[in-house]
Amino acid sequence: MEHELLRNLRKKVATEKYPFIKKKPPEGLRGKLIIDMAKCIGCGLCVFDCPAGAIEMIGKGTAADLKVYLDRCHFCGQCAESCPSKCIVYSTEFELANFDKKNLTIEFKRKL
Amino acid sequence: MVPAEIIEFLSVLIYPGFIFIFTLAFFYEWVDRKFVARLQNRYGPLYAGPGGILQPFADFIKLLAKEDITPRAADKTTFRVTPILMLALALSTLFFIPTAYTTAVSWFEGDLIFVTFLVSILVLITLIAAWSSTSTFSTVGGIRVVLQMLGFEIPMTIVMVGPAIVSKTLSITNIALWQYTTGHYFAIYQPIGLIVLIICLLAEIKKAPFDIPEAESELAAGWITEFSGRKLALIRLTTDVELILAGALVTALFLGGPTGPFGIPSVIFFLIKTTGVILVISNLRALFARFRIDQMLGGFWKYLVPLALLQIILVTLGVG
Amino acid sequence: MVETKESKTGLLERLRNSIPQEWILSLKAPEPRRIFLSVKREHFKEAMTKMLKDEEITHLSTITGVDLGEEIEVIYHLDKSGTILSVKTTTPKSQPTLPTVTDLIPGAPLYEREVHELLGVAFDGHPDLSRLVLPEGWPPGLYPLRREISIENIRSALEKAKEEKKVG
Amino acid sequence: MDEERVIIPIGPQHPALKEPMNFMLKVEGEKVLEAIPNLGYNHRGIEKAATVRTYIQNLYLAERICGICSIAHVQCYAQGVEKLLEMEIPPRAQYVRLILSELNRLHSHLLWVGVAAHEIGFDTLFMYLWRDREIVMDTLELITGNRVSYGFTMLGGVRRDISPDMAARVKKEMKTVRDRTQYYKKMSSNERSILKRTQGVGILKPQDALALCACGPTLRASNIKWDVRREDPYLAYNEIPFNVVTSDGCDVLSRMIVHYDEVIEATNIIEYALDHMPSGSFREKVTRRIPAGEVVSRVEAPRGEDIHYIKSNGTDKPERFKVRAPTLGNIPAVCKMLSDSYIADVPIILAGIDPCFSCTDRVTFVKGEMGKGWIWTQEELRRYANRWYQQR
Amino acid sequence: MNVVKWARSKSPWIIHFNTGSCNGCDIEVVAALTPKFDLERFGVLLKGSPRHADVIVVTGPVTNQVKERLKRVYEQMPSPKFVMAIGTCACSGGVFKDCYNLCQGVDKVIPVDIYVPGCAASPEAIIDGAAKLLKKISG
Ligand code: SF4
Ligand code: SF4
Ligand code: SF4
Ligand code: SF4
Ligand code: SF4
Ligand code: SF4
Ligand code: SF4
Ligand code: SF4
Repeated sequence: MEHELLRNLRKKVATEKYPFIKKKPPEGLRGKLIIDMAKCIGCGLCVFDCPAGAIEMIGKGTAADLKVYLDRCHFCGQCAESCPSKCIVYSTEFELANFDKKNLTIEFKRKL
Repeated sequence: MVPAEIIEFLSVLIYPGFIFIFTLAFFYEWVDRKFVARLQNRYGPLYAGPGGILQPFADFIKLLAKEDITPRAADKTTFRVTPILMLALALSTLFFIPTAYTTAVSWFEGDLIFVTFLVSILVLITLIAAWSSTSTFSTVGGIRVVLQMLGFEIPMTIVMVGPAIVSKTLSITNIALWQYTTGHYFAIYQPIGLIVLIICLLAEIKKAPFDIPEAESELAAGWITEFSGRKLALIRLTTDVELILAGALVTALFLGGPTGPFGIPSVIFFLIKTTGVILVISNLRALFARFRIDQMLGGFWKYLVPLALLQIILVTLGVG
Repeated sequence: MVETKESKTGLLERLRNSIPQEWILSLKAPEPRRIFLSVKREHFKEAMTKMLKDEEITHLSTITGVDLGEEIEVIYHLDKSGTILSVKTTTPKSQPTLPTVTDLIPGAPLYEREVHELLGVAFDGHPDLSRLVLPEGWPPGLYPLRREISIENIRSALEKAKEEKKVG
Repeated sequence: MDEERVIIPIGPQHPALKEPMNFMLKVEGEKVLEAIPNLGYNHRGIEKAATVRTYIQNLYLAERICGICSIAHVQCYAQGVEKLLEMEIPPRAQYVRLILSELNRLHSHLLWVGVAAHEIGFDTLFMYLWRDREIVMDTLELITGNRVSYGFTMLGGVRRDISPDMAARVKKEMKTVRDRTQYYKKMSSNERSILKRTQGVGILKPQDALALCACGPTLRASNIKWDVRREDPYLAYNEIPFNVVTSDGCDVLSRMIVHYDEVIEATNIIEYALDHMPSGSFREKVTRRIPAGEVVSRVEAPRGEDIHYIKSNGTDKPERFKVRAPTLGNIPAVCKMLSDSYIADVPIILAGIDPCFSCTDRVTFVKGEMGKGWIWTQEELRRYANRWYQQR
Repeated sequence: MNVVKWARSKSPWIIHFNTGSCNGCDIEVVAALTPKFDLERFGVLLKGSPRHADVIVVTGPVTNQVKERLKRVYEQMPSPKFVMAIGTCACSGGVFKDCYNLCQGVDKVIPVDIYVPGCAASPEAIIDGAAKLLKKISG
């Protein structure tokens, strides 16, 4: 064991200097989600399947806006799976810490 | 000319008095934490000052500025007084061990015995402090402190006598000086004594693998569980001063104290030697799993006491 | 009534021979290594004792309680060399009681307490059916896994219990 | 209760237990006379909630029964639902799931040994183990995109495939993990201060282990060769050669050794599976409505047998979803180990069953008096219970 | 006064409290302390006693059973004290939204200073949250 200690003393430190040096997030990391409202057909399947009730639909059908509560979202990816028009994608943005819960709600509005 | 009283006063206050010791205490805590972190393949404190060197200082200031809660059930006076008393005791013990100069701030023939006595008192005050907070964790922790003392006190006292016998003095300062003048360093002549002393001191300052009284995984924080704010700051400072105490004691008794050749200021030698001792202590801390109190007691009586006695026998036979 | 897909251990065959027909409501093996045996409540303890002894079964995986509406079904999932033998029996919901199996299986008390707490089945002879998973101050007689209890019911009952505590 | 005895509350925010749970220890000196655990702190009511959600939503709920063996729970659930559908998932999906399960076991076991090291005050070993565990976490992140809750297992298959690039990297990492584990195993079985704290501590005799229905590594460390992967094979476990590791020490040290050996075994399984992966699709479409029926499904989670019971009534929501997670199965066993131990051994004994109370959250009490071993007979239990209530 | 602020932001001692989480966030909090991420860089020490802690790190959706304990631990901490809600569960209850035995998020029980969503909040996300909080403390 002493041998191992001394070996580690000589070795480079295993620590990554996050947040000062950031490494590239892995492909497929599910961070904050982004909805492309241009493609959304307002079918509501994402709302229906979300296990955490993190998506809310305001309005109906093709005119509906979507609201995502990041403080409820578990980043499970089911909404992207369910969406028939594949308009939900995940960014790799995971540094979402916030002092105020309100800032964790994002709205996706249709451009008129 | 500055009057002698003022020099005396300054020496108590600044160098080699309080300020010097406190700075040193923080420095050694940093050395300890940093070295252990490094052994564990990580950085340890990094952003408080260069390389995190101000970390212990930041901890101290933060604790001073925090709310200081006295639990309702606690014995208020004792609870309040004991941390101060402990720090005072640790500091005054240090005054009998040579640090910055080749002689201690205060010394007399027999201070070796006095120092062991002070160390025991320190332990007893810990028990009182633990008792006064009346929480069960503290109480069990406090009892463990005393049990632990039963383990380390005897072998520690015995090995400390070793150097005294050879150098024919009971003063720590003189023992250190004797080694320097004769060139007989006890680290070489009484290695068993050195090892036993370091192990005992490890138990005295309650560092792993003998951090049984503070065992985090079974007793929250042991006897210090209920202390917060300023009191906790003082307790932590005491712990750090004890770390110096351990380093200084080993240095004085076995490494010739703050002495060395070439007319370089003695404090440099002191720093080098104690840092060495502290690195050894940190290394041991990282090397072992915590012992159980019964294993610790059993081990000390089964191995360390005989070893200490063996050392003394060797010394009296003239081998040391 | 009896299907055979279970093979390896021949457990199904042996059960069919060793347990009297009149105790059994159904016995089937819908897939390999799964046997469902439904026994009448009156003969449940006897059947259990006999099976455990004959087959030298020691492992009880868990006990499931299911609210069937009029009755509560209790399922004991036993393991015999990799085959899960699920022994079912029912008890009327109006007064659900069953004999305990803690005397046969030392590992069973927890599972019985859980069923007791979540569905209100009393186990005769169980040493201690006190609170297990639900918080202190849970309204007595509120069994969360019963069908008629919805999540809203539970929430409002909890609110009420809290208020009563405050007043009292 | 006897006033002279000190009572130490352990948990739920106690550092020894990363999970919310509460133990009252009745102690005399340094000896534990009795431990009264209370596990209800984590009861979330998942079983009820599952009945008002669709099968798809429950997939994620099952994953979140526990974050450490998330793969095990979700596998157990998905496997059950697929049986109700009477479908076989594609062979490639089976292999991918199997690899994931084993990676899950790897990280969970390394995690546990690390925690055990921490409990005996050996933080350096804890740091090393967790450092090397990050290798496994990185591979998991590589394959699934996330570190803990993977959202990877879907009804009918898996979400993504393992590409040859990934496979090559995983294989490389497995070698490192195996080498490191072999080193730690050697070190742990030689290091005196570890032996002192683990050898002969928390004894669970084979007959007790069987009688108290223990499972997983706890059972195997009591020298009982029983593993769901072998007894009741699922996925492709019957196509892959592997050993069921046992150890006959019946103490915490054996549990440690079993964990190390299972890590080594798991790396072999992963390598073998990567080499023998069938080609083809990795996912099939599944209907939302599940045919009526009932199914008992079980898997070998890192901590032992995990068993789910699902009853469907033909709609898109289950009628009953029952979970028995491995830790619950081991609680009677840990109670047995705890009585008549030292306070200092409590954390390591508790940790010894690799507890995770988030899926367990149930309560029990232990009894045991100093100087006497105890047998869990019904008579004794009853006597104990009566006394307890009289004294209150 | 500035020295005090500086000291506070350099020495956040944490106590970890699991309020019924799935353990996912807990292991990530622990992972954040280990060599790869090493929160001690920031002066973070994990403490066993609430009396010693400055920041309480809460994971999990707060079960009814644990509610009172959480309040008590919070009260035992000497001020100034801060609360970090780690993981989506601690932020809002998330996937356990209709489980009957929960009070849906830490902020229903004690005031939360910073929310760190994620399932599980990865060690990086936790460090990010901690860094943001420390920045706020130092003013
Ligand atoms: S299309 Fe599918 S999701 Fe939509 S209502 Fe029909 S069954 Fe439900
Ligand atoms: S990722 Fe999962 S939890 Fe988040 S919005 Fe989509 S479905 Fe809901
Ligand atoms: S599932 Fe896709 S298309 Fe349908 S509402 Fe959601 S985002 Fe729009
Ligand atoms: S450690 Fe925590 S739970 Fe235990 S007594 Fe102290 S404050 Fe209470
Ligand atoms: S014990 Fe656990 S799995 Fe069972 S209902 Fe409660 S939370 Fe769900
Ligand atoms: S057994 Fe533990 S780690 Fe696994 S799902 Fe349950 S709580 Fe989580
Ligand atoms: S024992 Fe339960 S909670 Fe623990 S890892 Fe296994 S399944 Fe998860
Ligand atoms: S946020 Fe996710 S990982 Fe964290 S406790 Fe909740 S379910 Fe578990």
